[in-house]
Amino acid sequence: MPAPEVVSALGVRFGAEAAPLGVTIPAASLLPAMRALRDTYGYRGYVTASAIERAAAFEVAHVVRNLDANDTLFVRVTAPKDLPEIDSLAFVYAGAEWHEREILDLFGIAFRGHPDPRRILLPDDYTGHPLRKDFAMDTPWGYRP
Amino acid sequence: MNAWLVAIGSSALVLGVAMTIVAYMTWLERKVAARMQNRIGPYEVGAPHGWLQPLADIAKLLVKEDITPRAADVLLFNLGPVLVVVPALVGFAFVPVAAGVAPVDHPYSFLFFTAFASLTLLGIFAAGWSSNNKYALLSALRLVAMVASYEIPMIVALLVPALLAGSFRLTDLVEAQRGLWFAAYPLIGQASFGIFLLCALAEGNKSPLDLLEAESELVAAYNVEYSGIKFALFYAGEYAHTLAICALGATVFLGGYLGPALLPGVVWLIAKTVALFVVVLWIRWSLMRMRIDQALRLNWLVLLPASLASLLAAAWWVARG
Amino acid sequence: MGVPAVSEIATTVVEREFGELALNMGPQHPSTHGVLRLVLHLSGETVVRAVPSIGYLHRGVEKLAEHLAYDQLPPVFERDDYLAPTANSHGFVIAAEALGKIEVPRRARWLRAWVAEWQRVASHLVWLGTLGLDLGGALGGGTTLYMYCFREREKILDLMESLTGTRFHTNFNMIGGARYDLDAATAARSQALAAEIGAALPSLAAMSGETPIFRERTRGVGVIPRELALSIGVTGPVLRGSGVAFDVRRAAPYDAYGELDFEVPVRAACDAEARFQVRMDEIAQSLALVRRIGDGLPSGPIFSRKPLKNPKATKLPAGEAYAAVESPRGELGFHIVSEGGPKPYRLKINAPSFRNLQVVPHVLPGGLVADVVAILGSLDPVMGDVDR
Amino acid sequence: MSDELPILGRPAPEAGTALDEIAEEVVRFPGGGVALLRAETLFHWAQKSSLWPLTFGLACCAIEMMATFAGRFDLDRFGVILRPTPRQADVMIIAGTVTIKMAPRIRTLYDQMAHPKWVISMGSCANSGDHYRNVYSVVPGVDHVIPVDIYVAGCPPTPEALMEGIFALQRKIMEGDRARA
Repeated sequence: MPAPEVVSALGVRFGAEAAPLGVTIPAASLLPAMRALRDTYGYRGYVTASAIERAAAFEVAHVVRNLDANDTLFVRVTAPKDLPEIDSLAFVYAGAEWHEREILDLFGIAFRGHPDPRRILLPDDYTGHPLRKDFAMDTPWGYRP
Repeated sequence: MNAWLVAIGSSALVLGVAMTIVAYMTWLERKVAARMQNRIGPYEVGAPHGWLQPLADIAKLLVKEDITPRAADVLLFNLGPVLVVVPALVGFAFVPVAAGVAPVDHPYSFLFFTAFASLTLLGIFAAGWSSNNKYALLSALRLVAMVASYEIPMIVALLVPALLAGSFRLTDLVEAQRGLWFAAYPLIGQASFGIFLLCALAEGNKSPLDLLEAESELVAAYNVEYSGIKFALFYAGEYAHTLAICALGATVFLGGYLGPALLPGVVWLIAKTVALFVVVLWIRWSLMRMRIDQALRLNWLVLLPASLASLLAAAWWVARG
Repeated sequence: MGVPAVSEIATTVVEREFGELALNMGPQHPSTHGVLRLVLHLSGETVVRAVPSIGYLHRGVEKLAEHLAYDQLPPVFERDDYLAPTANSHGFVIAAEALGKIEVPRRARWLRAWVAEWQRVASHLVWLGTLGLDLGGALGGGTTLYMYCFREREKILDLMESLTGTRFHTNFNMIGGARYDLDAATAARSQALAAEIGAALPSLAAMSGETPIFRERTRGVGVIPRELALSIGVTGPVLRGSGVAFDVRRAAPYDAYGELDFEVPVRAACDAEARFQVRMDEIAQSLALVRRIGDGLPSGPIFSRKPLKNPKATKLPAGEAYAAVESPRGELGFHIVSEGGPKPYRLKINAPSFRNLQVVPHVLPGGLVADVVAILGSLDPVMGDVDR
Repeated sequence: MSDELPILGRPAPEAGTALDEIAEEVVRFPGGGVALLRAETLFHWAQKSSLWPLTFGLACCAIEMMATFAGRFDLDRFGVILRPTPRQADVMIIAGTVTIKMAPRIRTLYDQMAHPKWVISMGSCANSGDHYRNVYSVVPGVDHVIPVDIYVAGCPPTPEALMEGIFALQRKIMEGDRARA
């Protein structure tokens, strides 16, 4: 799906390697890469952000789309498990705000520079991040209102 | 002594008839709405067509728990429903039922009627403000802005028949229509009757202009905090208010008790009132609601000038003789 | 109305500072399309700030998905977007088939498109009915529109019930094909029903779109400029109402949509009325599509794998796949990460309503309280889809 | 689910209706008992035939509830009209999944309703949490939050099932065990 020439251009400018459905970008150059994607390569549509807990680290995949060329690109960033923190894209794509809040809520990955880093789906004073692999399925729902 | 007896007797009669009509107006509204929406409406309660439905609603509301919110202004909160129902019912006392016969026959009965009709808005405002609920507060503020400003074109539109009949006594007004109903007058009659109908919609807060109790925005507006018998009073008060205005419209525009002799005058009056009420229901159940600024623009830019123009035309018509 | 949560206490403090009124359009409200809570900061009737708060229907479907086998998942996903249930299972099924490279017979692909289009009509009818309730109120003209919309929808649900036994959670899609086959009698009824609802459409439009009050309430209200729509990533009729002609059935044709011809209605006005017109045109398009599918339905098997004995039998190879479907609310995508077991390792649902609702804080300020209701109605969010 | 978790749904404080206060005086008069019985039956009949539910839809069951109130199944025939505020509602139909973020709101709305009040739990999500019962954010059954009178099975229950639930509630009111809570 991802356009080959964009993948190679990103590889040259930001040291991105190819990855399933898109590219993996080092965390440091995430913001400039995304701005470049939006302004120069025409990926102006934001689709979604999905986090995956790999064995070694957390991986957040921002999905952006170039509507004219009808091309969807998965831009992946990894963050270490002990200090999970990534730059926030809320000021690059307005759509990223709620998706990042949901990842913070369910995974516990913090986003530097996010305008409103509150929980979005679970009650505000809920402890724990359910979608982590160490969060047992039968954790009692014993949250008292 | 017997003057007192007559007064109490006639007022009891009028009150009884008015309340039963009001109760069955709730049934009629649900039936007309159901027919317009291609469904059946009240049916099982009181077998053939749910004719016991109003009795069931009132009896249930009687035994409901009566809640007064802690933070509410208790006096105004409990006074609200009374302030809505009493003026609405008092209005019925001035409506003439036969030639020269009216429960209260007063040279200015027309002015009394319109004065009492606008008193109900005071009650709704008291209820909205005192129940200390943001939704009720918003609806009370909307009330002052919208419904109070719809009073003016209504009263100007009502002045046209008074001008044509040359008196403020409702019985004279009806007598003057013996030849030709005021609504049937060429241009002036239709214009003022139309304006009156629109303002009646706003006053009884029916659909295109029911910003007062806009469920989808303000939950049930001023009667958010009311339950049990107080809500029953509001429910009845709203219908009584609309019915009173329809009665006024029937008396002033459609020749109250005038009609071919085969039926007594009172039956004609009730028939015309209910017919006008069904027209209001028809409009209510088919149109969407207007936004508050559109409603106010309609009132100040369209209705008021139109009603003043019809008044001037009526004055010219009377002057020309 | 609710117990003051942490964020709510914050709003009451804000209220005193700016002298606004913080109105809590709480989770239980006649016109918030389910359990969405909207804290509106009003000065007078105009909205100064809108803070939506969601999560009141968060059922943790993505966590649940990691503990269920692949063939147990379609019925669970159908409860997400409950106005067009088969769209969810459809999306998941084509993503799983892309990941496992499972071939689907042509007749099954056409049947999936047939159910998807019928549920699009049913979903848009519910949208039109609730839009009527919002703009007209429960005791007014809106209810009449709501009744007529639901009368048409009941006919569609009867058709689905006669074919699959349930009214709208039909469990029609399975990995590898469809569960029910369309017999001749139901196909004929479907063609007749498409014509019948097509005939009823003008009266619905006359009751809503053409009345001056409705036009007054929706024209120029809730304008989402093209740039904001792209940056936030709104999708479906909301995006097509802002002049962007993006439709997953056209951009990434799946199942039978490659072989079917249909137009994608687009409006450039970006306001609530444009979105209204896009959805009304879509109903007409879907009815025409259903008729075309009914005529050209190829024959053949409807399931490409052995009959399912044990749900844990389906094992998908390790890898990742993303596939999307055009649900009535927009692009509904499934991103499946699998490590070769019978259960997905991670599954992300890209819900359209979640993205459409993100526009609310940007678009509401400046309008009146009555506009809030019109804008929410034009976005048509389904809370099961938002909270997952 | 471990059992030591205190049950949320403590029944509402026992507050009688207006009928109770009158009942003590009426019975003292000769023939008062019979009159009271007749009055009680009348008021039960009234409560039965004018059940006003609170508009309270959560998930898919809410769409089926709306279909039940629409033209074809038309609950208006039985005197059932929707009331938006808890103060004027008699019955609360819980239609959909109860989540932990929604539970305190349901509890508050239930407390705000005027006595006598009833609860119909519609759909298996409200009855027992259905296939979401092991999920971290779902309350397995609304009877953990508020006392329930009638359970309607189904996912979602067809409009006929919901109507049968309402008839069951009407029979329960008419049976005469004075309106609960």
